[in-house]
Amino acid sequence: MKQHYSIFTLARNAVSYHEKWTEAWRSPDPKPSYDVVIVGGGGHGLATAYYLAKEHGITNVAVIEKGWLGGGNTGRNTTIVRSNYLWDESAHLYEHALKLWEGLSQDLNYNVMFSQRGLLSTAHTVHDMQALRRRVYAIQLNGIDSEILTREQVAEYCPILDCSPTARYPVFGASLQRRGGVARHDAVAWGYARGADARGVDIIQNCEVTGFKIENGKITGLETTRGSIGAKKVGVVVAGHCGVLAGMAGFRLPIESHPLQAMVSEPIKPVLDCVVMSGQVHVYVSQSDKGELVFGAGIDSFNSYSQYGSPPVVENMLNALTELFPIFSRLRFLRQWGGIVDTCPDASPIIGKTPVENLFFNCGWGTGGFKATPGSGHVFAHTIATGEPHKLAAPFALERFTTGYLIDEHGAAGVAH
Amino acid sequence: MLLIPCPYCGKRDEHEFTYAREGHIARPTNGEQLTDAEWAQYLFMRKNPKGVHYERWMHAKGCRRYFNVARDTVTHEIYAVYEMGQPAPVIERENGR
Amino acid sequence: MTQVNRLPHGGRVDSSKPLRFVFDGRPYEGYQGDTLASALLANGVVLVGRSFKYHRPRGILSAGAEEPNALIQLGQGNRSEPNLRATQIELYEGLVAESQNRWPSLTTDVGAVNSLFHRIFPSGFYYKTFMWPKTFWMKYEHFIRRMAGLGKCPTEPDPDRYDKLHAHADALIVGAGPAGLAAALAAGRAGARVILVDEQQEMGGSLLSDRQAVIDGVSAAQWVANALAELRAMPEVTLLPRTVAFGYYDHNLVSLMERVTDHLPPTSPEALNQPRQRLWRVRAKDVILATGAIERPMVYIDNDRPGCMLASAAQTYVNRYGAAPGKRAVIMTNNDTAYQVALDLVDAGVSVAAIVDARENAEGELVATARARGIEVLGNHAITRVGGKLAVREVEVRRLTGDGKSVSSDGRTITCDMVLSSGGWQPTVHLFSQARGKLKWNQDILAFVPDKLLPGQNNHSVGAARGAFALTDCLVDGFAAGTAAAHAAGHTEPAGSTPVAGAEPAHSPMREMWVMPSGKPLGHDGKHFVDYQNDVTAADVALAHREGYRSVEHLKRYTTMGMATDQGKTSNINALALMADLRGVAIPEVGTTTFRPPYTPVTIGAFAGIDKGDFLDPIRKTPLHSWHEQHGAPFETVGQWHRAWYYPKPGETMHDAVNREVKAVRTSVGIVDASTLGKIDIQGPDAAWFLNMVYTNAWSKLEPGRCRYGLMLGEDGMVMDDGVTSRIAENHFHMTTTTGGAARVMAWLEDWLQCEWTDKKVYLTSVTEQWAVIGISGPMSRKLLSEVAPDLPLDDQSFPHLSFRDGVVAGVKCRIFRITFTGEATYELNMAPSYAMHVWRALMQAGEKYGITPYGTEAMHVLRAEKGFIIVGQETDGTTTPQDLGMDWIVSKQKPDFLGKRSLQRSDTKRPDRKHLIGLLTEDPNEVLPEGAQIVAELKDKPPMEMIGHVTSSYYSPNCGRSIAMALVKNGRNRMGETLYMPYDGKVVKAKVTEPKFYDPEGARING
Amino acid sequence: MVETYQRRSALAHLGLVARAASSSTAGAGVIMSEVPHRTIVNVRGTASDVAFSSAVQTATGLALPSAANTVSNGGVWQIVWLGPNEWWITGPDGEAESLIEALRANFAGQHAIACDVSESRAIIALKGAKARDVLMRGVSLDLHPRAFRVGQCAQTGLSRANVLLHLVDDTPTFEIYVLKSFSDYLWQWLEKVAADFNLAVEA
Ligand SMILES: Cc1cc2nc3c(=O)[nH]c(=O)nc-3n(C[C@H](O)[C@H](O)[C@H](O)COP(=O)(O)OP(=O)(O)OC[C@H]3O[C@@H](n4cnc5c(N)ncnc54)[C@H](O)[C@@H]3O)c2cc1C
Ligand SMILES: NC(=O)c1ccc[n+]([C@@H]2O[C@H](COP(=O)([O-])OP(=O)(O)OC[C@H]3O[C@@H](n4cnc5c(N)ncnc54)[C@H](O)[C@@H]3O)[C@@H](O)[C@H]2O)c1
Ligand SMILES: Cc1cc2nc3c(=O)[nH]c(=O)nc-3n(C[C@H](O)[C@H](O)[C@H](O)COP(=O)(O)O)c2cc1C
Ligand SMILES: [Zn+2]
Repeated sequence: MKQHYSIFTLARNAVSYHEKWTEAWRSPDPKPSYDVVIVGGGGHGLATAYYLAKEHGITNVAVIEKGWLGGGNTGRNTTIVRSNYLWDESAHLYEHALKLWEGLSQDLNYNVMFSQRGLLSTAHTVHDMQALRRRVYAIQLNGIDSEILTREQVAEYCPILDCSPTARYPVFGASLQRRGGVARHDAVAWGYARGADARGVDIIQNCEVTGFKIENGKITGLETTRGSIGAKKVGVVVAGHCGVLAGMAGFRLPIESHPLQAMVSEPIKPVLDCVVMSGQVHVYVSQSDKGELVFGAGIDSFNSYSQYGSPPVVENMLNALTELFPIFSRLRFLRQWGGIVDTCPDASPIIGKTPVENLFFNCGWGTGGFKATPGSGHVFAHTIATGEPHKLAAPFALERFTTGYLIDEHGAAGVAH
Repeated sequence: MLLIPCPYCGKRDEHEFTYAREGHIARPTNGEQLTDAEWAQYLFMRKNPKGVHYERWMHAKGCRRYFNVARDTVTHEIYAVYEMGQPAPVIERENGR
Repeated sequence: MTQVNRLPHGGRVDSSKPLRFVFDGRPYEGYQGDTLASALLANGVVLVGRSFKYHRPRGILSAGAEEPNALIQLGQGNRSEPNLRATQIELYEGLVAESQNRWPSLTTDVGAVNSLFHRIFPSGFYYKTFMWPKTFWMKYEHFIRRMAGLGKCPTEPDPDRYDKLHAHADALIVGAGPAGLAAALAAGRAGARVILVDEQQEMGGSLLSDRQAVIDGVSAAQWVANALAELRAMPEVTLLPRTVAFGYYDHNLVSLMERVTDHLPPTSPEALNQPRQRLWRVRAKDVILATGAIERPMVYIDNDRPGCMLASAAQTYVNRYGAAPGKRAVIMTNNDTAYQVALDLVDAGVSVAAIVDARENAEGELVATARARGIEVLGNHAITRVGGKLAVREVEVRRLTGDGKSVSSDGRTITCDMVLSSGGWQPTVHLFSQARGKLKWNQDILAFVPDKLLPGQNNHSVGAARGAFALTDCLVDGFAAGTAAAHAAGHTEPAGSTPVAGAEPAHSPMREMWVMPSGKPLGHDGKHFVDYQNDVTAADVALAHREGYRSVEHLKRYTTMGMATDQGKTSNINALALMADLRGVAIPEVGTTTFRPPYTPVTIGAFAGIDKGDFLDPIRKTPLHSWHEQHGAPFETVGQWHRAWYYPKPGETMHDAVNREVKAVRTSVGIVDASTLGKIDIQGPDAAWFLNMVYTNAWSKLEPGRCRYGLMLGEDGMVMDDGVTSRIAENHFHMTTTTGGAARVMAWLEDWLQCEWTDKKVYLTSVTEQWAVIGISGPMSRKLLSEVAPDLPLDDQSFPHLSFRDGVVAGVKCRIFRITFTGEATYELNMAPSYAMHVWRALMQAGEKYGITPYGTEAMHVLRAEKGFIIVGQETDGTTTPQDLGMDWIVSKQKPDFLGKRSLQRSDTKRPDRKHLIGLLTEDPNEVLPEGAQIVAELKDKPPMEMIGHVTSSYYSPNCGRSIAMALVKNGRNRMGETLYMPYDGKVVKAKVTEPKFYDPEGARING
Repeated sequence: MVETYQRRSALAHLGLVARAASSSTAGAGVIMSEVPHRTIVNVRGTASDVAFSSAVQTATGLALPSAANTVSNGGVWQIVWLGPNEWWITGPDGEAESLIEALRANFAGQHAIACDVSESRAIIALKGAKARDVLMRGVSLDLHPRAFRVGQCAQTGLSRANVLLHLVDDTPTFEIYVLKSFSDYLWQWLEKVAADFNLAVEA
């Protein structure tokens, strides 16, 4: 049984100089075979394993991670969580996730520091404002919280934002989702890992999947850098690398991998209490609990698996940042980095079956999948366990690229986030 | 920031170019005879390789010509640039990089 | 108190130039050439800050960029800046600085209670608590947030300006120590273009703190002066002191940040006349990394007490700044370099109580010299206690056991006011690693050194940066690299010979020792700090290991080690070595965390440079822009264009003005600036074939002189753009596109021609700006035109709708298109932009008697909506097919192929019940729906409700005398007459579905 | 009737003539002016096709520039290299129509075109000892005199506008061709940068 985390156990362990804590998850060697193998130890993969065990009682499960847990996009995103998406399909899926976020720390007994501090999305042209209204009205009719703020209300809500009407792109107004916010990204991976491990899931790090064993169109196992592993079902959740894994399985995806960059400032005392996103003046920013400002840039145009992007993308973003927040000009940035995002033509994810039987993919979250982590894992676990898509996942099947039923969220995803 | 050798203008900074996606995808001339799934292959499905990528760029701020580039998607090393219509060169890479 | 610790001689500061400054409200004096840190030390100030988490009192650890402790809020008001390192702040007259993260004062800091509870705040404690009650996190968080953070953000916009530029070099040399200077001399003499940068105020690197070295027969200081003088005289060499190379990106692009005026009083005229900082983006053929090495502190108990310092830093303060960091030092080391420090201190009159050497047999040339100078050397010893809270008072030392894991039970106390430590040197491989070079472990120097370059990058690490610590090696390395870089760039003038260093003492081997045992288990009593700034201790590393956070990346993120503003320059190696030890693996197996830009934090404002306000994004202006401006028009942003939105008369609201403009067009004549429309000249024998492929309708039969409306689809079948295209001649067309789509369409067309249809003979030229466009529209437009273009026959036979003619209007050659976006008789006059103002004025003058009315984009939108004409991007959103828009008529059934055709046949795109464009008439004719309002068929008393579409366009139509709207609605064409509901902003509006044509549905008005 | 006939250059609204009158070029590091009207004809064809190149030569008296990024000139015309099958022929104002006519006649039977773009560009001349310092702030090309020589041209980005740069002489004088809609922005931007280098305006 796992040690329980609480202020009491902390105090108790303090007496023994914290020498009695045990590992949050084991590091077992891979077994010869599993009922389900999840490829990819990011938030989505770990959540999938967690819900497989918790909701479906499937515990003979391994999560195979080529590096360290949470080292993919889960560990490098700007942690914005919200559910204000335009189309019904997305709104339902992301709202499902948001509801899970709201109880996640307690469910996992791991504080993921989910902070519902409010998310402001600014509009800077007449056209922007129309698009924003369309989205807010749709979200509201889906029963999800969202409001429209006028310029004056924006200025009041976030006083350090430059709302002067003479700006090059003046703020016309904004949408606000009060339940939106940020979470501590690493804790999400670790919390799920600990929870899954406690339910018997084997978490295997430093193990790269190098191939699939497919017989008669059906998956039977995988090749890894630590040997072959048998599997009745395989769920692949590798974000930017999904194209590589699809290639191993003999098919292609409508996905390209691009670098997406983010950065942090030096830590300062609190100045920004909400999350701000602007599509026109391209930037999104929040302040973490440690005090650094976290800001995100856009994707680089070219395909890359490098986690390194181009400086102009960052330069433009910093330029935009000082425009929206003139008081940030003298602050300094501390670190910049990149992630590899899996972008889909309609800016929506792909969840479900593949041409190979019992091989499932969950990918295409691109620039915005962190917020979906619990929901994605939850519906994907259902999909794998039952072999049929969860009803919230059904519209996101790979199929849609054949029929043309795309779920175009470029508007909602206007800025990477 | 990449330094891309435009086959016409010479080496220029990446910001002068527009990335124009995977290269060598011919448009089917018999679209009507293809199934929806086959058509989707052309429309959406991409190689997205880790390693050498044969891709197109357009020198947007320069000569406005499209051309092909063979580039490593991990190191960003550019192996070759070649004009539209030329076949993709085979890139030999050291130690399986 | 005046400079109690200022040494009587030595140092490079200018004692003839005293400078006054204020720290935490108290006045002090330092000298020109001081840093804030050296000046504080000279004044005997050792307590300068509080740590992040435990609020431990902290002093100055280093003398450079690696400083983790001495973080300062510099300056005041809108020029205030948080988190600057005192070790990098150059002193200037009137400088005002404050310590951070303490309240109410540095000596009595309430936050230090954290220190009392430190036992329940180990690494990662917040993941384990603050979860109950569930709703309380936001309250806990509020508290946690206040506690966190360091300095303060200014509350006013930045008054300073910044500069940025691009530069090119044959060799960019980073670091102006012996290696960098030698490289610059070699490359510069050979004739290469060289940029030499150093982040310090003075060039010379470690030589500035070196009193022993001799190069080319002169003292190090003299050699530096000579080298700089020679370099300054070379026209192709650029010297950039105060400039940090902070980022190394793909294909040898290096970013530099130059501090132009930070060393000057901020409001002095000299500072105000220049940009504050300058961002350089350098594309270098070769980059020579001569970035030196950073000393590691030793991890001993309570090694963070003010007075604990890096050995080399003390040497720098004494030798370079003439400031003693204290009166009596104990030195702790595992290598020889600290011995030279001891000798220099003693030379300067600072006493060295003992050298505590972890090595079992500390022997060799330097050890012998130290002993000979009367310095006590305690071999095989460790520091096991540091006495004093706000400043070091004494230390206890004990003998190490054979394995180095524990100490003898008895100790000895030594009185001292500083503890100087040296745990060895880590080459400054940051830029090499940022360039994605691979490191390897060198067991001799216990450090990572550069190994393999990433292909596509070209750089050379020289001197201490590659682990070559002997001065001779630095000079040889640098000179060779400089020569090679110059040669590679084709510069081969003779460069003389390599500078020669005098004899140097040989160094004895180091002892590998990552944590100093104190006799008690780690963390039980006292703290062994690894990462000073983020308060990470050796016990925290052990906890991370115990809990399974064993990858170096997990270690980093769980403990926050290396994530502070210093990015772990002094701590990372110690931490990962500790982890290696715990895991029982070799250090390289643990590896380093990823080195990322920037090397040291850089100012955000400098990235904007001057590109602020209107320079953020160009505003594209039409040739008539100034007229619109003079006539009071607000502008609508369309892409980068500013288009006149409406022309309010005094006292008019927007609504009034737009109504007036709309009515004028229907009753008389309006005039509009349509210059922003995209225009493409298409020529070649395959031009008609090409149009057949890119538009949905047929073009072969269009006669020269005629125009036709076309719809362009993406390959996915979705509407992408529209516009009117005219046939100028058999093989010559003039295409127009939407304003916003112009660039996209041009690239799209070029893409197909250049990449796919390479055998087709068609050339495209963008002529958007070759032609200014003035539209005159309304029943009087023909009459008006006939007056200004008397020679042009305008009757419907000679000049029918959907045709164009060349003619002279108001003396200006024009091409006139008879096409309409308002439903009224309309002439679009195209002319050279330089004549546009003339023609516009002529039309205004001639039209005065008809009440000619300039109208803006808003009226234009209303007018076209009255007619049910679509706007791409408003009625469409990338998911709309021609059929959805009810524009089946424009999709050719005969053409074998066109872009997008096949996609229209997919099962979802050909569904009959997709969203259709329909009209909506609200029940209350005065109710104007908001664009974007969502539509439901079955109203519920609260959400969720099923939405069946949304309002795409909505206006008050003065001509219909009511509001009108268009909408995309599921199965809309089969809902004519149905009542639908728009719930928004707390109300529900009812509207009836109609055809999306509200005015003159038969199109009778086209001929005026 | 209509007020007097008036032609306006792209930057006429900035009142440069008046400003020039009140500014002195003596000791200026940078001198900026507008080159108001110039004929620019876009020509496309196959460089290697002798029929094409001689068609251009007959009309202009000039050979197509053989090297990329160069300008050939002599007499009234200059030919500016834009790309592998694209050039601008530039010359005195008002000659576009006749030139195009001549070219079209010579092009008969070939796939080659000429298209007037004279009116689409504004031209800003930037000269003086500090001209390169100004341009470096917006151009990522290497403008060092050894790398970018007199007679060279390049299409590139200058800050946020696309331009064609032509180094006309070693004063140095750069001619900057820019779409008219961006000319107001570009002029202001250059002026702002040049303020640090002692700017003068010339008519
Ligand atoms: C800079 C940046 C900012 C972002 N900001 C936001 C934001 O604000 N809000 C938001 O909602 N989303 C954001 N995102 C997107 C979000 O981070 C991702 O969508 C999400 O984290 C994806 O999670 P994942 O678990 O699917 O992928 P990952 O966390 O990337 O996990 C995939 C894992 O698969 C592993 N893997 C790959 N190949 C193999 C193999 N062959 N064998 C074994 N394992 C393999 C990888 O090592 C990796 O650990 C951002 C992304 C980036 C890069
Ligand atoms: N163990 C030893 O004996 C030992 C260890 C270290 C150094 N040294 C001595 O130090 C000297 C090393 O010479 P060197 O030339 O290699 O290094 P150096 O330390 O003399 O010079 C390096 C310079 O690079 C600058 N720098 C570092 N990173 C920078 C960046 N990103 N941007 C701008 N500037 C940057 C520093 O400010 C410094 O001035 C030799 O004299 C050597 O003997 C000896
Ligand atoms: C939300 C967030 C906050 C971060 N805060 C810090 C920080 O305070 N200090 C720091 O050094 N890095 C910070 N990072 C960046 C990480 O150090 C690291 O760069 C990032 O996770 C990508 O990993 P990599 O650089 O190892 O490739 C942060 C990252 C994220 C996603
Ligand atoms: Zn080019």
